[in-house]
Amino acid sequence: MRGADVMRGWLQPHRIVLILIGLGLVYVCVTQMRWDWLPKYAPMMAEGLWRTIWLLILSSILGMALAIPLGLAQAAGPWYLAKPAQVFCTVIRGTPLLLQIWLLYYGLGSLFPQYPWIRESDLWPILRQAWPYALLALTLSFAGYEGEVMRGAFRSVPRGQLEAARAMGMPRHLILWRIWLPQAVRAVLPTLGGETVLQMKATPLVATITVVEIYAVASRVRQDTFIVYEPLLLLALAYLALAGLIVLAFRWFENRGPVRHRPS
Amino acid sequence: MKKAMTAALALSFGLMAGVASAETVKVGIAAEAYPPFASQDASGAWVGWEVEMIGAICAAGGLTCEIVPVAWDGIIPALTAGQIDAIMASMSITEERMKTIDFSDKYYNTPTVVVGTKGMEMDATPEGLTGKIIGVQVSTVHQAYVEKYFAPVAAEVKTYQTQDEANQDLVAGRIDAIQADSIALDAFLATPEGQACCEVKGTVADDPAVLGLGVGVGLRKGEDDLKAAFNKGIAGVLADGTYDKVTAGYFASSIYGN
Amino acid sequence: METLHLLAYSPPGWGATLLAGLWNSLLIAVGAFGLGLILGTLGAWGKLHGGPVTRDLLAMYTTIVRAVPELILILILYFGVTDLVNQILIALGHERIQISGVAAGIAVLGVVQGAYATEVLRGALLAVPQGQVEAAKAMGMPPFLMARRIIFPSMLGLAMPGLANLWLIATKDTALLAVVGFSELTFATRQAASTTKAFFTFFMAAGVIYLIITLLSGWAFARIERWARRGEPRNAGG
Amino acid sequence: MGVTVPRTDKTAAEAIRVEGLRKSFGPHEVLKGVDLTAHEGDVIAVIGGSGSGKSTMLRCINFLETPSAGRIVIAGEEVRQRPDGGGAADRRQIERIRRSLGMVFQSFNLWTHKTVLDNLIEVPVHVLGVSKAEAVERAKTLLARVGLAEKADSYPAFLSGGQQQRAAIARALCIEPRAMLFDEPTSALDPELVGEVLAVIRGLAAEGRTMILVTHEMKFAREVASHVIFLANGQVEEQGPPEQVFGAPQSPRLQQFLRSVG
Repeated sequence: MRGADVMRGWLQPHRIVLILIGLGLVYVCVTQMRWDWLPKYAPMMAEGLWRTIWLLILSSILGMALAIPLGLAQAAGPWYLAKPAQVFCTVIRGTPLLLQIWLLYYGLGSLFPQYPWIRESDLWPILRQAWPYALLALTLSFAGYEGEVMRGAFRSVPRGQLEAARAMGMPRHLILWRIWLPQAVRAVLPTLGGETVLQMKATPLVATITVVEIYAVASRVRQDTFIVYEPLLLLALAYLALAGLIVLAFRWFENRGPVRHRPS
Repeated sequence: MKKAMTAALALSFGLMAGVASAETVKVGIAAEAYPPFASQDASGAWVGWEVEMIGAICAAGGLTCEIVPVAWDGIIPALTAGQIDAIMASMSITEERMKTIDFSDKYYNTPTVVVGTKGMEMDATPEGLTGKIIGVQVSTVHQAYVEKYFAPVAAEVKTYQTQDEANQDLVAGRIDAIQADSIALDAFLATPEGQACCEVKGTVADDPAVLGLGVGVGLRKGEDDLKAAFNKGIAGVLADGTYDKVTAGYFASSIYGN
Repeated sequence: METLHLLAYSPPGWGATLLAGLWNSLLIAVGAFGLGLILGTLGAWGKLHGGPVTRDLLAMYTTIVRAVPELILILILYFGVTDLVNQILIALGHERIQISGVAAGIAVLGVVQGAYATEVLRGALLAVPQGQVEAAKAMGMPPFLMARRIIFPSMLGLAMPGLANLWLIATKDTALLAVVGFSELTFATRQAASTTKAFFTFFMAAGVIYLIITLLSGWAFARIERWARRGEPRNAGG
Repeated sequence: MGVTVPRTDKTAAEAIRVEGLRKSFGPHEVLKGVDLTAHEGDVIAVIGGSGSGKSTMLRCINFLETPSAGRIVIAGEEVRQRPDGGGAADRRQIERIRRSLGMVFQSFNLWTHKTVLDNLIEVPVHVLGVSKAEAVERAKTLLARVGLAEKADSYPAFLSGGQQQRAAIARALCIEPRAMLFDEPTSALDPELVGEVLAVIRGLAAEGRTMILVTHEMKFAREVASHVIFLANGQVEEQGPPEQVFGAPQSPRLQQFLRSVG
């Protein structure tokens, strides 16, 4: 569907009614609810949104970088690599992220007093902040889920293609780099957008360890002003927009890749 | 399938309709531990000065009370939404909160102190806390106070869901100082961790507009009968000596304040 | 570790408290999963056979719920729905009702589960070979009987991996209720950890409990799937 | 359009009558007015190239496809249709009529989650209200007849294509239909498995069962049919007794078709 077709699809009578109802609801929300707090907190919200975005991007990229060796180890590695990778993925996927975050932040934190040298090390200015733990927890979580996905992707590449490369005398690392990995990555690309949306949905949990991202700012508004629904609604809208952007970005990215001819 | 749906609906309504009899007052306390006022022991039972005081005040006010733990972060919305009928969670009576909810008379009032890492140069003034990282529990009078007086000069103000978490980060060394109620911090300083790491740096200058007029029972606006009953209960426990008896079990001197 | 005795069943050990939290978690997970299945069945049916308005509304439901973090939905529904129910009751001249934490948790997570279940079941319904349905139709089976005896059993095997995943999400999402102060396993763990300062011991213990649930349910779902697919030749698993 | 075939017993009651059947998929009209009458005991073979509409015609008889226009009369009872052409008007009527027609599909369509025996007793027990013992006994007799007695407890996927199709025929027989509809029953089979299925159908024809058989097996059609209909372009191009249709085809289309299938 393109252009006029899209418009016609959208402008069926019931859609128009639904859109009008939606606009009515928006109007009621804007006029009947309290938004007077917005100017005061808008800069904080923008800052929080930015923190959410970079946490999401950085943890997704780092997590994916970790997921590739995790998937490869499980798909083709010797048992002493495959087994730990499998255990890692199982543990990450089998426990709540909230618990992992708290374990990293408060669990590790409770060790600091016992080992005073930690506080004297050069890393202390970073270790004393909250965001490294948030980033670490989100990265490990993404790596755990995507490691499992990559395992399937590596296995899905037809054996024959790898045999063809071997038969032509390609060295192992070259086969991995030029044949296996590109195909595995291409196989996961269509699902990666959805996985990134899931990762985005996990980011507000880091607010529980004092990282001030957008969810924390909205909570702050609620706590300061006792206005409950307005900040939450705005927050939901922000995440919806972010999810939409992620999906669009991946679609654009996918369309730019080589054209694939899939059966049926 | 139809049968299964009916059963599920009946079940969910059954659960929801744990309709409390009209006389039972749901007293909300913060679900997060706030020793020595309210915390859970190993068996999951709620203990502490405030928990005992809830029982005493309700008895003296002729109320049947039930304790309901609610996240501190959402305790006022929980009250206005009707999930609870009263808040007794060391909540200070402030102008800001009075806009949304009502309060009974105060039932305790204690000074506010700053506790910091041992050996670190500081006091409880803006000058003394310049360049420091300060931790404070979220949506408390202490947060409001720190934001007003210390935030402009501090390196950073971090907010925590619970006082315990702020204490924990002070022990871990991630923050330099915390500001809170003196009683709560005394209890923390009495623990081995607190003793090892930290000390009282001073009492902050009072600002009743921010720090409030003591701790009262939070109530929905317009529920004057309930308010009267709580006031009667508070007056009752003060008059008949119950208040002092309970307090003696926890503290060296009265915490009613002036 | 010298703090292991804190895990003992009776005080000073916190074992009983943790198990009570676990019980709450499981109760909510089971309830939410069940509610999600009901909503998902209705949703999938509506998406496939409903009118244009139903389909649009369902599309909005699944899109919004799957794009907004569960934590925010929990807060909105936890405060909002309770408030709404009570306002309606008061407007109708009834008393306020108390919505228990368990009921609210089930309702909230069930709505989230319902959105995902809608997609899982819709996909499975679409994947049921048309011939299976036609054969039943050609023999004059009434629709409801056909749904129960032919369509549902043949979609079960197809839906199983998705449903297993949903169940695991349900068990782990119960941890989010800790943020609204509901005493499930993660919250009980934090309570115990902050009181005793044995953070590592308790978080590790909770992790192990969650892991056991995951592994056990993985095993159970694999068995159910094998049973549901008993009619299919064993093609290499995976 | 009278059917005048020596082997057809015109005095027998009408089993199936199709009148002016039309069917469109979107702008594409697949059937452009087809008439067909089957009397009790008739074996009507429907032949034609792919896309000629023969399967669609068969599926319209029991309303697996909704006709765009035309009447369907089964044993003297007309299927009531919705005035807007949206299908059968009375769900109970069409369900009852479907139960009098045993349909055999090209791709067998056995229910994969049930054993062969359970496939056979499903409708008798759960729709017709036959006692389970009685249904099992009857199913076993039918399975023995199609040579699958020992496969009763197997799941369909573990059977060969020929065995699956024989089981599917037995399943259709289980509801004791007045007539059988075969939709290319052998075209999904490997060549060496075709014979066993045709043998079963041949046996049914010999019993004097009423059947409509859409098929590609010309030799078989010539052998068992009492009447042959050649469909082309959604219309009946030529029809008559098998000797006439195969032996002396009149229309150039039929001549070309018979040459091509050789």
